[in-house]
Amino acid sequence: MGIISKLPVYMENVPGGTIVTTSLEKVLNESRASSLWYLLFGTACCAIEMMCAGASRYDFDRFGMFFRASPRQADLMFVAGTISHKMAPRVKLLYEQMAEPRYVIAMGGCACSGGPFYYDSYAVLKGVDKIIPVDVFLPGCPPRPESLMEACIKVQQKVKKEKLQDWSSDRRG
Amino acid sequence: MPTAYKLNPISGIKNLLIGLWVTLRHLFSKSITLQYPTERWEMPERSRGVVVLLSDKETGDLNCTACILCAKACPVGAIRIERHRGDDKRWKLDSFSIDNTICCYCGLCQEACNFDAIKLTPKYEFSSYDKASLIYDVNRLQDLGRDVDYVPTAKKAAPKPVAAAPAGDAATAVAPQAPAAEPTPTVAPMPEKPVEPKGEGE
Amino acid sequence: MADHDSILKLLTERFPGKVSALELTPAQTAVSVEAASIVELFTFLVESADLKMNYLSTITGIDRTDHIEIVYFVSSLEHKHMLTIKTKVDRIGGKIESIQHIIPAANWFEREVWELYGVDFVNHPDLRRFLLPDDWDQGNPMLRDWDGRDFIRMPEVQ
Amino acid sequence: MNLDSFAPVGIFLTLGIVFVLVTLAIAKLIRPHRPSDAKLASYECGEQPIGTAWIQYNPRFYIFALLFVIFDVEVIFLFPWAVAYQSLGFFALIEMLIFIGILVIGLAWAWKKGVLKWA
Amino acid sequence: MELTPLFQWIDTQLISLVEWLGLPIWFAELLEMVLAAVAVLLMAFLIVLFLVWWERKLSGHFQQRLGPMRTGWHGWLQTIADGLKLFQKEDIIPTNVDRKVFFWAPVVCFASSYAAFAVIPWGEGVIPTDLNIGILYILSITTFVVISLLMAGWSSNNKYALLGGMRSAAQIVSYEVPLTLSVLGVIMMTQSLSMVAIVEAQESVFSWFIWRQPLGFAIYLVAAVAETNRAPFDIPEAEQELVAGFNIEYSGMKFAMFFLAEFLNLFLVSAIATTLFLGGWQGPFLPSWLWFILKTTFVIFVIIWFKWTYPRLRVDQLMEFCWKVLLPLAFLNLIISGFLFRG
Amino acid sequence: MNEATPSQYSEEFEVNMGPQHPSTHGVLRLMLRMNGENIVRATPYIGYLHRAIEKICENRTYAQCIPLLDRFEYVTSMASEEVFVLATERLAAVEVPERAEYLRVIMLEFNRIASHLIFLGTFSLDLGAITPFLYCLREREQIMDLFEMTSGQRLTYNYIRVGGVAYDIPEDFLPLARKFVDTFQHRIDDYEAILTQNPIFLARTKNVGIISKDIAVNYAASGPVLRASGVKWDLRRDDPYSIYDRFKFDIPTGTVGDTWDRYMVRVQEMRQSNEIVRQALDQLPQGDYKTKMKAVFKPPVGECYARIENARGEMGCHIISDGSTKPYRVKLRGGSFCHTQLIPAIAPGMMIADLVATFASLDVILPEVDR
Repeated sequence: MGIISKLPVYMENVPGGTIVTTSLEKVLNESRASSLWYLLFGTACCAIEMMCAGASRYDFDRFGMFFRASPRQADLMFVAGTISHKMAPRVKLLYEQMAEPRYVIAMGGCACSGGPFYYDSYAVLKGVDKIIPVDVFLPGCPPRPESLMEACIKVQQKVKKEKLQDWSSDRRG
Repeated sequence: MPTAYKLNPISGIKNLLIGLWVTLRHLFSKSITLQYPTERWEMPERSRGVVVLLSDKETGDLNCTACILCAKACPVGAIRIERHRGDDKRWKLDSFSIDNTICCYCGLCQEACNFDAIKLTPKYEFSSYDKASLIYDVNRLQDLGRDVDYVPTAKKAAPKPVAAAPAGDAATAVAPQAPAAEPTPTVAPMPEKPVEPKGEGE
Repeated sequence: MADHDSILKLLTERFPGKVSALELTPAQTAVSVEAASIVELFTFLVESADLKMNYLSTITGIDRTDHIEIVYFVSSLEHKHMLTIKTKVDRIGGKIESIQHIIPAANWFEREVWELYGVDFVNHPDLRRFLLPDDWDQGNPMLRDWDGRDFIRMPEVQ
Repeated sequence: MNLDSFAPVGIFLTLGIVFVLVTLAIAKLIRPHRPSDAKLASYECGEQPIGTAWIQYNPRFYIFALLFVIFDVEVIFLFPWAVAYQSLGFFALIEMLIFIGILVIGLAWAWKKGVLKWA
Repeated sequence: MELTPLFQWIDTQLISLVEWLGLPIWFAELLEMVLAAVAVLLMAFLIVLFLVWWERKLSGHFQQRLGPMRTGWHGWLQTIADGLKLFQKEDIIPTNVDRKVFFWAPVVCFASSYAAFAVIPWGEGVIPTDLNIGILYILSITTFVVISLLMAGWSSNNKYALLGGMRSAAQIVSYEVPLTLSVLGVIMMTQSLSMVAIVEAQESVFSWFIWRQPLGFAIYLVAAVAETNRAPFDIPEAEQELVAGFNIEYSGMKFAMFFLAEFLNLFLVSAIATTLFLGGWQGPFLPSWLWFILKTTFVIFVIIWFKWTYPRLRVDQLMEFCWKVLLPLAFLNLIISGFLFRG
Repeated sequence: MNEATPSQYSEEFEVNMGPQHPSTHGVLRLMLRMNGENIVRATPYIGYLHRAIEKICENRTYAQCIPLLDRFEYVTSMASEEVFVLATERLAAVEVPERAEYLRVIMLEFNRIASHLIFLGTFSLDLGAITPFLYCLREREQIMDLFEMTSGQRLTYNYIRVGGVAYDIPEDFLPLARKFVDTFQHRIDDYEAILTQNPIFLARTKNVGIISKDIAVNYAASGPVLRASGVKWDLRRDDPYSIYDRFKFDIPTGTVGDTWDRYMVRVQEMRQSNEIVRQALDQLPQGDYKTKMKAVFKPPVGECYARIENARGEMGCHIISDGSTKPYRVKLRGGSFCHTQLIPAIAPGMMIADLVATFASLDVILPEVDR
């Protein structure tokens, strides 16, 4: 873990130190929030809406979001669509292979809780939060591109609130 | 291995240039992007987003008569209703909840409802940091429905006894249709407030 | 182009006792066949110049609680007619000859029926797990009385 | 001109390397480091990879490398010729034509032999 | 607005500083070189910051989108945010990789592209060092990029990375040949390998070598696009085939280095195109360095334009195009130039 | 699994393509055995999106099935509604009003265009041309607008119902649809200008991934894939349903069955669909948009297999009714299922880039495979 999480403790005693740390924190948070590269990964209906959100009319690029195909370079994972029991270990592995800090949006009812396939289906995982930590839940079947953008803004707001001190604590169990 | 395709260099270069011309033309045409948090579409009337419970315009009470037609019509089991018989032999609502993560926004509940009680609104911003908060209870649903405009339909009748209620078949219930207005999604810049969706809330 | 009656006539005459015409509602050209003669029947369907039925739309399993019904939908792109073929196998340990060497498209259809209904397709080259997870151990989920872990029935509305 | 003018090249190279190392070092102060087995496994579209990637690779690549060495070395020989070309006159052109001719014949031969096909 | 007086001023200041300190005079030269190198590094940074933003904006508008809008005015802070974010990203070194090679690949990649900037003539008198073999130096130093990509592809122990590395090696190595040949035509006319001399030989618009070497320019441009692994020749990192190609396992700052080097290379080949064929810094009214930047930006625009218009070639077609089309054409160009520009 | 892993000294190696891979359009996993860039064997693994829709449908009433069917083939939800509704209507002998039939055709054809636009976009994306993808989605958004104003949703419409359609079209639908139909043909010209004759595109698609007539028929390929192989087979003409016999349209076919043919067939189909919509808009009669149905819908005992021509080929639905309110068994058949099955048959010998192009040209949508 980078020693930067200890910086606020050291800087407390220095006059003006808190200003330095808070502004550093702000800059770092802002940069992370405005550059959320998402993993190119979708399973079902929501993936189509995700595509639309990236396309000309809604244009994710405005938020500084563009896709990376490799999870190593991605910051944000949209779990876009139904996750079956068969798919679940793969999703978990993909999530694990993302470089931290990483964020997850469960897009659509299926990713949140199994959605329309909650009852009477033997194959669908009932919520992706059972296998990976989820930052923002976005219901909708499928949610509109605007909803997805709203969820992204929520993630950005969450990122902006992160504290330097908390960086060392393992946020993700 | 199939043979490679033979290309004609002259037409090849010509078509490469045509391609460049098409993209160049688009470079100088106006972008069609909607800048979402600052601009929004005017949603079509029928658009099916967040489900709300409607209240009577005068009294402010819920229109819902706890007839559970909507719960029966729901294809995914997202609606949970608990009720009991009141003193006047009518059903009284104990709790009413919609699990937004299960709901598939098909609109069958709205079609099944005979009392203008449940409606899918064009609202679409409802993401949350917390999954539990996506199960909307009756108060939440009522609050969301307060500002929803609707045209009361004449179908309102005395509540039927539940036993006779048809097993939720939505195809039978011809949905009351509000007159379709504003079907063209035009860019409607929100002049006043919600430039950014509120961060807090749910 | 053969019509409804002539197809049925042709088939029942060619396979006496093994193939019988079926009356379905709504009307479809349909026959039922003994499970043992399915390969024979399909060979004839594909090779017969009058029928040329080599386009297999799908294979379905149906759990009729006392037996499994397997339904083949086969049609001819040339003559534009379609035939429904029904056959019965046992519900547990049911066996039927695979037709994938006659019509390759049957390969995956049969695999699916094998996986979801537990019908064994004899001579099928590749009966592996398919739609279900690799470590699936809960039987054949499309059987009507099937129940398993993590399977929640939709609660009846009271 | 003397070798002095090459000094900046050395400085550029050194600075380039130093710069990368310094940035990586600074990043090390800031970035989190939480390795786990799954994270450190090779990425292969969400599956566990089968076998190592250090395998013997199709030798096509080798042939292109060989061709490159032949052609690029020959082409480098053309540089001094090109610099001095205008003062050498017509004879240099003939010489060059012969030289290029040999190269082109080599290319044609490789072509005919099917070496230039990747597959 | 020429920069030469500024340099002279710095020069005199440095010399007086060194004299004041009582150090030998070569120390001033050394300091000057280091300063120049640092200045070019900063410049390179600015260039990448601009280029990434520009490419995203351009691609947006090619597609009737807007591109980055929300980080700074029209997203001008976007690249900085990206860079800062990459600083904070975890650096994953998978268990199976060859750690040393994995570590040094981005270093080699960046350092070699950056070292090529030593001979770029930014303007009249604005050149870190005017090597007498300038163009040859660039051609050779950029070849190190191949090695770095191979290093990255091989050390990752990932099949996609391996394929990407192999592809890029084969591609860059092949296109090196027509690229070099197309440069020869220019050298024949200038009789010098020095970048400054090449620019000085193209004084007026009509003496730009693009008019006398149109075929050479076309070959150079195509080969240069291939050298930089950009669409339609971007097979080493073809997203739809190899997920991310040779840098698939790289994250954080190491990935950023590849990213940086990619854009530096893009600038480099465009700058060389400007120098060799478009008259370098020559131009009326405006200061020379501005002309250089404008012309280079235009070349970059064309290359970006290609990228957002064309599909990508297949790897064997790419090689065949190089050896069967581009190389014979390059020879032809050389022979034609030989006949036309006899001394 | 009977495939041995390659030894250390072999030049062959195995690589997973998918489930998360940009060119598998979902969660297909292809296990590729490669020799350098060349594919020795490709084995598809499916089921990553198996959601048991058929099982769920057994526990839902007929009306409740329709929203679930939307998720069966979400790129052309209208078609998956139509095939289910068609089977049910045949089963229960339900009359459908004239206007409803026209509305269905308009929606189905619009949906076909939308689906082909997705195909065209992802196809060009897989070939490395990113810009046409965004142009295609731009036009698709306009269709989505039309759908949303009519049915209320962008993707999962729940619009086509037993006995008609759910709602009549809003007032503004007709002018907007006409405007779209008029402008769209010029848009197709644009896509074609970028792609059709582009030499790189030709080199990547011509004679690549050839599916011969025999293979296509034997593997039960359908729709554009079958037609590109030269079989003139279109259920709209050969097994007419709804009112397709009233419209004039061509059935574009290919000759070789290569990737370019499949692309071309779909592009021409978009033009044809556009014409069908134009005709339907012109002929649209007044009247009811749905029949009055009994309160509890119970089709008689029986079974019916209905098939329609979807954007991805034959989409079939086999419904068995036991006379109750819920279907006894619903079997869904999608074209993609068979097209995925084609891959092991045609992939050997291809290069990885060819496989990507060929797979994209099959236009496989995974939920249709996995259900």
